[in-house]
Amino acid sequence: MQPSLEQKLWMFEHMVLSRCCEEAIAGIYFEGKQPVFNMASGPIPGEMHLSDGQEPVAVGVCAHLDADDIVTATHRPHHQAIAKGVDLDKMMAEIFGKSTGLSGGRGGHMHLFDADVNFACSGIIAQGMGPAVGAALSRKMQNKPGVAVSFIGEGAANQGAFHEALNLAAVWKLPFICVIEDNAWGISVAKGASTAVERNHVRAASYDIPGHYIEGNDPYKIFAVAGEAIARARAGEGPTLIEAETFRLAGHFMGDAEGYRPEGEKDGLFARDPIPAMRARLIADGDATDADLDAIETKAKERVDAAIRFARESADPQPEDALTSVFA
Amino acid sequence: MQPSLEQKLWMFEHMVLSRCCEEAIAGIYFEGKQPVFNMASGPIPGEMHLSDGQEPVAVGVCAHLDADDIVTATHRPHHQAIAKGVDLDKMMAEIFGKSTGLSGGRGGHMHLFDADVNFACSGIIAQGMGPAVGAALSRKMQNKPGVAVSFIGEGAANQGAFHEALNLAAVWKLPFICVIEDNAWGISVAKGASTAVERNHVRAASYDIPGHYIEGNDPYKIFAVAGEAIARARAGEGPTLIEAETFRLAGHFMGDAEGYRPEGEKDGLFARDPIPAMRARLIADGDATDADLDAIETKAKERVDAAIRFARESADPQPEDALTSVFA
Amino acid sequence: MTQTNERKLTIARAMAEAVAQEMRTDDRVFVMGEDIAALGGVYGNTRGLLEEFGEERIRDTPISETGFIGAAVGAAQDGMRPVVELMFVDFFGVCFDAIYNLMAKNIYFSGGNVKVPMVLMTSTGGGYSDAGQHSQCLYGTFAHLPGMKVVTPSNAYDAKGLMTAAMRDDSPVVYMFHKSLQGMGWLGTEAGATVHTPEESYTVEIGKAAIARQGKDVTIVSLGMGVHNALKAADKLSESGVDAEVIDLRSLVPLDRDTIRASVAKTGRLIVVDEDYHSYGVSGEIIASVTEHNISVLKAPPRRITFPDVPIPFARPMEQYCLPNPDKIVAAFEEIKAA
Amino acid sequence: MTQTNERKLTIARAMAEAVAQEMRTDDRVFVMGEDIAALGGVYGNTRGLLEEFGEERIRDTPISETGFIGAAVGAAQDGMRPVVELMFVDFFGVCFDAIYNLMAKNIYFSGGNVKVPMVLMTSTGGGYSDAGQHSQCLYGTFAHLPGMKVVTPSNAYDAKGLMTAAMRDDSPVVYMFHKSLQGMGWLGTEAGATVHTPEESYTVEIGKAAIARQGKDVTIVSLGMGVHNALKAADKLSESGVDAEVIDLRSLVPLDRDTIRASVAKTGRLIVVDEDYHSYGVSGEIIASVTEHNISVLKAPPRRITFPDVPIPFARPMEQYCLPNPDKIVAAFEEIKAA
Ligand SMILES: Cc1ncc(C[n+]2csc(CCOP(=O)(O)OP(=O)(O)O)c2C)c(N)n1
Ligand SMILES: Cc1ncc(C[n+]2csc(CCOP(=O)(O)OP(=O)(O)O)c2C)c(N)n1
Ligand SMILES: [Mg+2]
Ligand SMILES: [Mg+2]
Repeated sequence: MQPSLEQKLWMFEHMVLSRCCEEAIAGIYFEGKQPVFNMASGPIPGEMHLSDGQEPVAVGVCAHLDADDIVTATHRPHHQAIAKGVDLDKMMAEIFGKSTGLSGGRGGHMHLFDADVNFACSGIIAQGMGPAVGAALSRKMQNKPGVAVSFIGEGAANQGAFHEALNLAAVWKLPFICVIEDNAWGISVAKGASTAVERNHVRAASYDIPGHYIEGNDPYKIFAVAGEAIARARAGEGPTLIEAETFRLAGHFMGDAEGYRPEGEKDGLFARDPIPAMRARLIADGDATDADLDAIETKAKERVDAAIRFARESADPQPEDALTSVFA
Repeated sequence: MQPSLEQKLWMFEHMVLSRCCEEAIAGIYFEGKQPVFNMASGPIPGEMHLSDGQEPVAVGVCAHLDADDIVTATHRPHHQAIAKGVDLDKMMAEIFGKSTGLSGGRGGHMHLFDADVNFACSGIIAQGMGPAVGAALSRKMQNKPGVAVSFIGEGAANQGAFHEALNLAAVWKLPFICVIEDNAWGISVAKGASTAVERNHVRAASYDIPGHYIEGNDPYKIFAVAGEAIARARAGEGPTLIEAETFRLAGHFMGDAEGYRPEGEKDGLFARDPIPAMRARLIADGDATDADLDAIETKAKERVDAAIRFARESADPQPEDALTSVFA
Repeated sequence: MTQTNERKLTIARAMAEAVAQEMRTDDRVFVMGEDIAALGGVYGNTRGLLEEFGEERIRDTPISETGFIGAAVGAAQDGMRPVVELMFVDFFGVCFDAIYNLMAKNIYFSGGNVKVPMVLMTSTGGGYSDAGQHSQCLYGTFAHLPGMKVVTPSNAYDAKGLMTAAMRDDSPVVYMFHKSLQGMGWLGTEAGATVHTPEESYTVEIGKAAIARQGKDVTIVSLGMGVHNALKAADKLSESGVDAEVIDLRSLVPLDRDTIRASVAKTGRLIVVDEDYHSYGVSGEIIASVTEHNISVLKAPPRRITFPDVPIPFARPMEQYCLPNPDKIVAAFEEIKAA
Repeated sequence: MTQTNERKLTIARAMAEAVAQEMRTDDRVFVMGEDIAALGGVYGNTRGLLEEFGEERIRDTPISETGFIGAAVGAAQDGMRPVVELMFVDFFGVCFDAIYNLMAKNIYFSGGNVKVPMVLMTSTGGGYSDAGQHSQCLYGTFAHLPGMKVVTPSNAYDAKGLMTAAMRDDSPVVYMFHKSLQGMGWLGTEAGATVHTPEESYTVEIGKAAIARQGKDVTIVSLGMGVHNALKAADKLSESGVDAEVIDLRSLVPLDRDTIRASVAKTGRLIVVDEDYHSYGVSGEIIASVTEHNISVLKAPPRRITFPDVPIPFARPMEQYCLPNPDKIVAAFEEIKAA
């Protein structure tokens, strides 16, 4: 399955949009955190897990989804949220902890919930999986269309929830897809030091479901494999496990010096940044001109600037709002 | 790997010993629970999970173990405890809740701990696995001999702990063996309704370790496969996953009417009772005479009677003893 | 007390009836858990449901509590109304993240944009020698953490009404039922739990305590099985002319502090009876809720009859020594009556 | 207070030093957890250990808390003395069975025939906008359940001594350290936590509270970060001539009720400061422990400054509104000083 031109441009646009967000956040994050870095300070306090480099997985999968489909994400959710169509203004406002945010500032960047596009997160490793399986069950029981995709990191594949959720989805033959973003690291722990298999897709055999590994952080390859899996799920043929090779261009969280990384590993990664790579490919394939892509990048920057402006200008929540929305 | 004559007789003896225990317990369990069955009454109160039919797995594996090796068991631990050499008097006294029991009556039948032979249990599904992996780690770190075996049921293979423990043991290449007793049922839930794969040994591929399935509830086959796996572990070659077909001749717990079982399934099972089968085989193979085996059975009955007597005659714990042994 | 067309149900049957009635009128309600289908639940509270509603809506699960409770959260967020069972509350340790970090917090994380209408029902309590991993109450553990309502019925009438209210609530409700009250013969049965239960569907408001017995000399606050111990103690006390008031909390979250405070203001004495562990739990909270409100109402120091801070022992003499019972309650009153 | 050859350490360094000193003299001690080796622990408390002791004894784990904490239990039963880290206490929900049903109960289940000498260290607390799954304290949750000792230091001296005592204990000890006290620049640092810490190895007895400040007008009981809020409140109160006594619990299990009761007997007033959730937790237990012992010592109703029963919000204005602080403590005293 190959992406149409429209789909290629959609993927590029959303990769760029996601990267623009991360770059804007990265800049603002350090406001108020210099000279001494204190996570509690600045317009964006708290932990910040950026997705730079991992955009191809999000867009390659979400290109096949619409608002009715379900996505659950992790502590590193921005690229997936953007690819799923989460409202960018409300998302940015949430990251800033503003009253106009997705949850009015209650959740923050690890807890992006947008009911309009069926997007949810958990900051606990692999704990997005159960809810995604349950949403898939809900659709099956209600005979409603929709697939549920749970994005996790490769480190999450060693968490019990991964095993339980996949077995449950397989036993009940649910429209569920688990997408592992293999960026080779779980904070400072290398995949090889934590995972008994070289590639997690082989674990699909434990659930008698298809498993795929996708090399190269390649949006087109991801699009193709995800498309097949999602079509299978929509056809009622059950779950699929996908592991996609990708990489983390940022630290685990902002402020991470990454002293644990082998010398020079990072330089090699920047050379393989998927966004310039896709840009070059679109041009080489004659799918777009420099001008087309410049326009997309400009539009993305403008869109992100507007979201940042919205977030900055939005009001803080009232302190007492902390006590509301505990129960429905 | 074939069992020696001595090993065959050892296996038969311990299968018989285990069965005698279960039969004695089954009889006594209903004392004080008739005409109305109340689990709280009688000399043996509480839940009672018997191992009738599953003896071949316990003896086939434990024939390769000595007191230094570690075994963790489940809510259904009697056959494994006996095969591992847990003190029968103290074990029976524990089941009766007497002061002379393994833990002075604190644990009961689901919590048999015998430090002398490195035997422990947990009544929580799959939660014996982590401790067994840790004991294996301890031996590796201390350069001490010893393998750790965790017995679980096939239903436990869908619990997160199963996945985490096997991955950890494989990553650290520990002398650990997980033995699944596949009796086809988790209380009232059939394996097929709970497990996405037909046979759990295939799940070994998720940890890049050997996996074996053993059909037929056959003590010799189990002995052979377990022997290889344990030799591998002792040689420092890492963990193995074994699933052995077996069956439950008793209900899940005593008092279980098993209304969920297909008509007549039980009759077929009794016809395949492994103890008469092994008896016939020993004779057919010329390994023993009726007289030899009668002697073993008589000795076993006597041993169990003595244990029962010891348990019955032992003193109850003092009520206030409930407050001791919380901390070391 | 007999009444016209009295209809006594066990708690187990009352729970199953409430679920069945709701399932008939609301397609979104379904039941998930271990052994809840063909077996009808180890404690009988789903008996008959498979026969009426079939495998699609009455689902036995693998032994994967993290998986299926997490799935219930996702199904609830997607418009279903799952009733999910954790067979013994003691097993919460294998799946508590799905309960306290997902089920209990996703409404808040979404700023109220998603609802999590689900019921987590789970069995509690000991007294039948099921030992340290199958006999706990853990009321305090669940009630301490925000985002989940916590109810525990002491009789069939409340059991049915609280279950119906829980299923109709758009927030997660933890429904804790005590094994000794289920009316399963094989667990022994506290007769007082099997009471008249109307056939038609009704609700009992979550968050309102009940005065199980009116009195003026001492307030005995309890929940679940403890209510029956309290009532028995009250009967004994009445023989010596002491008139005890017994409060059945019914709900731990929300906690009906007003009813407790009003009663203690009247009686001047407080005894809390809780089968959960002694420290850092329900008993401390009840005492603090009274004293922080008004220190002068108490004529005597408050007393608590609880399970000591030790794992639950198997052997009958040790377990019974640890459990609350009417005599301990009476003895506690004797200590404080002087004042 | 400066002293001769003062040696100020952060809690993070004090913890690492205690572990290193014990590892030099006891081969059975080793450290397991996520990111505790090359990274030195997200909160710095294992920094330098990998370099000195190597990968065999300083083990990074997969993200498998049930697996490796369960493994620590098995290793402890087999003669090792593991120090295992749960990175954030908030994650207990994925592995609590290994903690509360294995680690905490196996000594009891064995009648004392097995020992479980292990330390579970875990970070607590918020205040830096890490939201509802990375900011909790959960003191009450751990302290409620039997079989595990629970300690939480408020300064480096206690941090080192309690860690050494925990590693030498044959029973499991849960060691809860508050992120804002670690002395990691990036979390902001409570200066009061970084105190003189002797180089030589020493222990602080588990189960003994400390009087962090002597006073006669009100007893402020707290733990961890709350102790520093209490001390700041005491300074403010002293400006208006009020002399507050501050008790640093240091240990929740065992709980030093005698020290608390003696102090309240002296001051007649009690304020409990706890960053954990309000209901069914530490604050209720402290208040109940005082009032059940002697109702007459209190001149005024006890007060508690706690985290309200809501998930921890991300946005700074909301989170700060919920957290205990010195002004709230002072205001609480104003309410009760009249009496
Ligand atoms: C159950 C649990 N354990 C540990 C953590 C702390 N933690 C947050 S992110 C992370 C690494 C996750 O690695 P991976 O799954 O590969 O995702 P990545 O960060 O690489 O995107 C860890 C250990 C957590 N959030 N939840
Ligand atoms: C975590 C957990 N969930 C549920 C239970 C209740 N339970 C006890 S035994 C059992 C069935 C176990 O089946 P299996 O693992 O196949 O062992 P078997 O009983 O067949 O020997 C269940 C569900 C438990 N003890 N622990
Ligand atoms: Mg990763
Ligand atoms: Mg089974």
